[in-house]
Amino acid sequence: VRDREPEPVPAGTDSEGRRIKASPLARRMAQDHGVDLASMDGSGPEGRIVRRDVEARIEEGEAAPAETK
Amino acid sequence: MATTYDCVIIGSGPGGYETAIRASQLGLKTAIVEKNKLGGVCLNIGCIPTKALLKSAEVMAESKHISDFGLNLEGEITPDFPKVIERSRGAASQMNKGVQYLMRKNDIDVHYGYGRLAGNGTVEIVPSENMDGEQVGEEKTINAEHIIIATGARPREIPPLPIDEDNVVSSTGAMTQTERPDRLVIVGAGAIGVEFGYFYKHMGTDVTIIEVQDRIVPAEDADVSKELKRSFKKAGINVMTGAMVQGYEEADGALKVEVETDKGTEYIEADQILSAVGVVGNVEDIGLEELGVETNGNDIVVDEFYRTNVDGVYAIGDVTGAPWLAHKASHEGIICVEKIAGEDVRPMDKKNIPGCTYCQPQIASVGYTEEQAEEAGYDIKVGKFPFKASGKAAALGHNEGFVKIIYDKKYGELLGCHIIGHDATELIAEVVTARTLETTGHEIMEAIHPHPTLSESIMEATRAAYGEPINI
Amino acid sequence: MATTYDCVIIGSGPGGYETAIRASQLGLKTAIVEKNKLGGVCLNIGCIPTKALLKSAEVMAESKHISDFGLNLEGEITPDFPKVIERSRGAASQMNKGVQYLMRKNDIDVHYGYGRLAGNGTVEIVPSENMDGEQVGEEKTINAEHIIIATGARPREIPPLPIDEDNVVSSTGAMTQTERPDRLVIVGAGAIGVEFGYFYKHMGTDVTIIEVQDRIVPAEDADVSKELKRSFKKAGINVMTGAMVQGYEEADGALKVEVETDKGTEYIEADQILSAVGVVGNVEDIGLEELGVETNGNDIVVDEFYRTNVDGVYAIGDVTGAPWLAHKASHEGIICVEKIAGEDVRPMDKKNIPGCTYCQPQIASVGYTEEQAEEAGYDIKVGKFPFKASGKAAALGHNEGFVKIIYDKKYGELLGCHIIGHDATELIAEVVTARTLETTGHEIMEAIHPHPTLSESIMEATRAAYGEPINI
Ligand SMILES: Cc1cc2nc3c(=O)[nH]c(=O)nc-3n(C[C@H](O)[C@H](O)[C@H](O)COP(=O)(O)OP(=O)(O)OC[C@H]3O[C@@H](n4cnc5c(N)ncnc54)[C@H](O)[C@@H]3O)c2cc1C
Ligand SMILES: Cc1cc2nc3c(=O)[nH]c(=O)nc-3n(C[C@H](O)[C@H](O)[C@H](O)COP(=O)(O)OP(=O)(O)OC[C@H]3O[C@@H](n4cnc5c(N)ncnc54)[C@H](O)[C@@H]3O)c2cc1C
Repeated sequence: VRDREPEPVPAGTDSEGRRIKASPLARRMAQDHGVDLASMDGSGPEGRIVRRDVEARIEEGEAAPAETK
Repeated sequence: MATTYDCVIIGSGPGGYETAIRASQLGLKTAIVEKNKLGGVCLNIGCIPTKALLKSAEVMAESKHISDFGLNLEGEITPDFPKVIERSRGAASQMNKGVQYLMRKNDIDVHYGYGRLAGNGTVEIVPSENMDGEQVGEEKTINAEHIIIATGARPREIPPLPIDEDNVVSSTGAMTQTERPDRLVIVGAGAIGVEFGYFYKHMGTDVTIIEVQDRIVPAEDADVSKELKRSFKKAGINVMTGAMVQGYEEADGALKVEVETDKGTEYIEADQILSAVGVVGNVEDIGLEELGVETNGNDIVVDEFYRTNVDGVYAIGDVTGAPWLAHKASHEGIICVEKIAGEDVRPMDKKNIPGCTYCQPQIASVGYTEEQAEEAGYDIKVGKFPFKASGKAAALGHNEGFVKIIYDKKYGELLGCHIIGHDATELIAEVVTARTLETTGHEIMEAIHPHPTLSESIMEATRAAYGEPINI
Repeated sequence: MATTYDCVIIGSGPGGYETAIRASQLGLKTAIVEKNKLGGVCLNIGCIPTKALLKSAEVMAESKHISDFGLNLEGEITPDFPKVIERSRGAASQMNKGVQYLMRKNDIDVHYGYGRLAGNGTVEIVPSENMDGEQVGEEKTINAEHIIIATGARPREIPPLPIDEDNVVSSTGAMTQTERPDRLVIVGAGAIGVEFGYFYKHMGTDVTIIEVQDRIVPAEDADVSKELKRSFKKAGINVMTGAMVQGYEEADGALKVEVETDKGTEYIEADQILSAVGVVGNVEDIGLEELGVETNGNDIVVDEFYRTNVDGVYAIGDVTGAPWLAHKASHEGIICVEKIAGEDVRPMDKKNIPGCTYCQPQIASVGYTEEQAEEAGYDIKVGKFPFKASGKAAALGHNEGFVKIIYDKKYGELLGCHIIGHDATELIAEVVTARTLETTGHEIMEAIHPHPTLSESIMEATRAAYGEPINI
């Protein structure tokens, strides 16, 4: 019986090929909610994207209906 | 004229003194007011001296198994109780001196005496008596833009057991008295209660621990309580749960302790009772009512940056409520003062405050218990690794206990970890840091834990949670 | 007919047996070939039995200071050397039985005997003799799509000191012999050399450690070497650095060891010599040349997923070269087999492999030393926290050593950490995991380390590196 889920989400890169600094949990949540990490700033040390940043983005997304985007 | 500071801190426990150092580093002119001794409960009558006592108990416990290690003991090892106490006092006084040095080094003015808020940024100080019975301080007034209350907490007293530090001792009496009771009843099976239970047992005392809830260390995961109970039974420590102490009577030089259990009223003979039923914040007579500082029972109410409802008045540490832990106090203080200094700070995640218990086997935990995780609505996966399967534990001859670790199924978040066993209190730091870094189980499995160590068990428990156990 | 497997692993050390378990979990039909005993060097004649010996030595060492803990010892504690060895053998055999159980539990076929690659996915097995002198295995051939070589390494022999396990012993002899030499010369001051030095000293042997480089534990940060040397001197262990053993002569029942130093040739009298000058991979006579598997000296050459240049042939663990560590072997094996099974795996970051030494004070480190970080061109900030300033260390009575931590100035990356002191081997896991999670110093400072613990020292050292020291 294997329970590998959820798979780890590798660190992505931005449009200039730089590695996006984000915590494993933030990466995982972003993938799940279709949040683009390349488009956001992190509030963690050295600009690391952490869970609260992704959560804030998810909330924003839910507040603003998709068609107005 | 009254000296004016940027920041005055009332109380020099781990909350107060570390905050003072950080404040001074940040360029704030800082003073501390202390009515007793630098270092507060933690250094003088809390964390440090108890851990010194427990080390003596551990060596005693291990000495009973000395032949297991292939060593011959001709004769006997026995505790010299007053010396054990003396050593502990020595450790406390060494740390106290350390704080004195740190205050000088960091240019922090120390005002001994009892401090009281007098409004408009003023603190009134009056002389007080310290724990050695010495009169300290003098009457004066100091001013500050920012006043941080770090007055800590004191042992809670319950009506059936008035503390007289003779028949009924608090933790303070239990760690400073040089006469050892032959029979000790401990009321309360939290960290302090079980630590003293372990200590006195190995000093030769007959120990009974009475807990009103249905399990010992009730703040811990239920599996941990079960394991500790088993271990204590093996060590010959009596444990009564679901039992309420009603009071005691003194007769024929002994105490008859009345205990209510499911089965009715029982009486236990003892020579002393240790009341270890928690602590209450020191909120009285420090000017809170006069200034209108909001409290909730014995806790000062603060926001995420430790600001009270009154401008310029802050509170940190034990006086702000649970969990009553030294590292909570110091981290709160540092956040508080960094915010005051205008640094970019993040509030503390209370779920990242670990709790430790230093009897053997030790207990350490952080985050959600299994029950809490389920109540919070998480869909969880749980892994457990017993130290019986650890090579290092076998080599050390300490294979009691386990690591239990809890992950969220959806994102793989590490929700909680509960360790009981040798060195648990050192092992938990990895989990605290990993949670701070928002780990998932994968990174814990990927991290190359050195072999052979007990810390590998955290990795092994994680593998078990993910359905990929290796060494079980 | 030959049985056919998906995966056959030659060698059942921590590399081989953990890999086999993971392979089986991943649905691969798996077998292991072992010429000696399950568990390899690590469990039978390496990590585990040495740590058991060291625990006996530690208890001996602590017993000498038993009155420091307020305990009275009437009489004396003395080592019963054969019993100390027996206990260690017991720990090894317990772990070996554990692996036998794990093989059954995970449906892994164990083929005893000497294995050799015969091309086209075939492994030829012939009977062999195990360390107890028993004949094991029978002649047979098995097939597999994937063959993983995990044959490990053996002690390196140098010309002046041919190992006869009598005058000159290897680590194997030193940990299994039941007679203790009165005077022991140890050649090589790496982890194994200093561990045996500490062990034999506390068993009552007069120990001299000879190291050709200019400091002991030369793979560690230079500050660590200095601290260990000081501690060993205090313990009465003789240390000679920059010294080369030329050979020895047997005369009058004693050995005269010839050592070349700066000052010329010296002679040391001893009863036994322990050669601890490293290990070499077991690459001989397993069919590598016949198949054309590339080697570099005694290391099999592999890529980041442990594939050799020959299709279907992999190699992991000690046989692939430095660092020769159990946890490196097992992590490599798991990566190798997960890749084979088509999992999404990331290569190992070799800078994240911690190294541990289990004498007292213990040593543990991961990442760059100060020297290496500078050589790599980093602009660094370094923090150091001595255990003398730790409350837990004071309580334990173990305040030797320090935590040294190195950060990159530019990004705050945790480049390396070097711990010498009590429990160092458990403390390092936090740093390994933090590095795996790509921490900066901020998260280490933010993580609420429980008080009082030694692990706090990692946070304190970090604060020192950032110029914000609290408790120093
Ligand atoms: C027996 C025991 C063992 C413990 N073990 C641990 C442990 O292992 N780990 C752990 O984390 N925690 C432990 N604790 C709890 C820990 O001691 C407290 O959480 C910690 O000391 C709280 O720090 P603080 O700075 O908030 O207050 P305190 O340490 O209580 O310090 C408050 C200080 O303020 C002073 N003060 C109070 N009122 C005034 C006033 N009006 N004017 C001037 N000065 C004043 C007091 O004299 C005192 O020095 C233990 C506690 C006890 C009792
Ligand atoms: C004294 C000592 C102490 C050590 N302490 C530590 C420590 O504390 N921590 C640590 O991480 N490392 C330690 N090590 C190193 C550690 O033991 C090795 O790194 C580890 O065992 C390597 O694992 P492995 O699986 O690669 O090989 P090994 O453990 O060497 O296993 C190889 C196995 O392959 C078998 N084999 C070899 N050739 C064949 C063949 N042709 N056919 C069938 N079977 C074969 C061998 O019999 C053996 O069982 C120590 C080593 C020694 C000697």
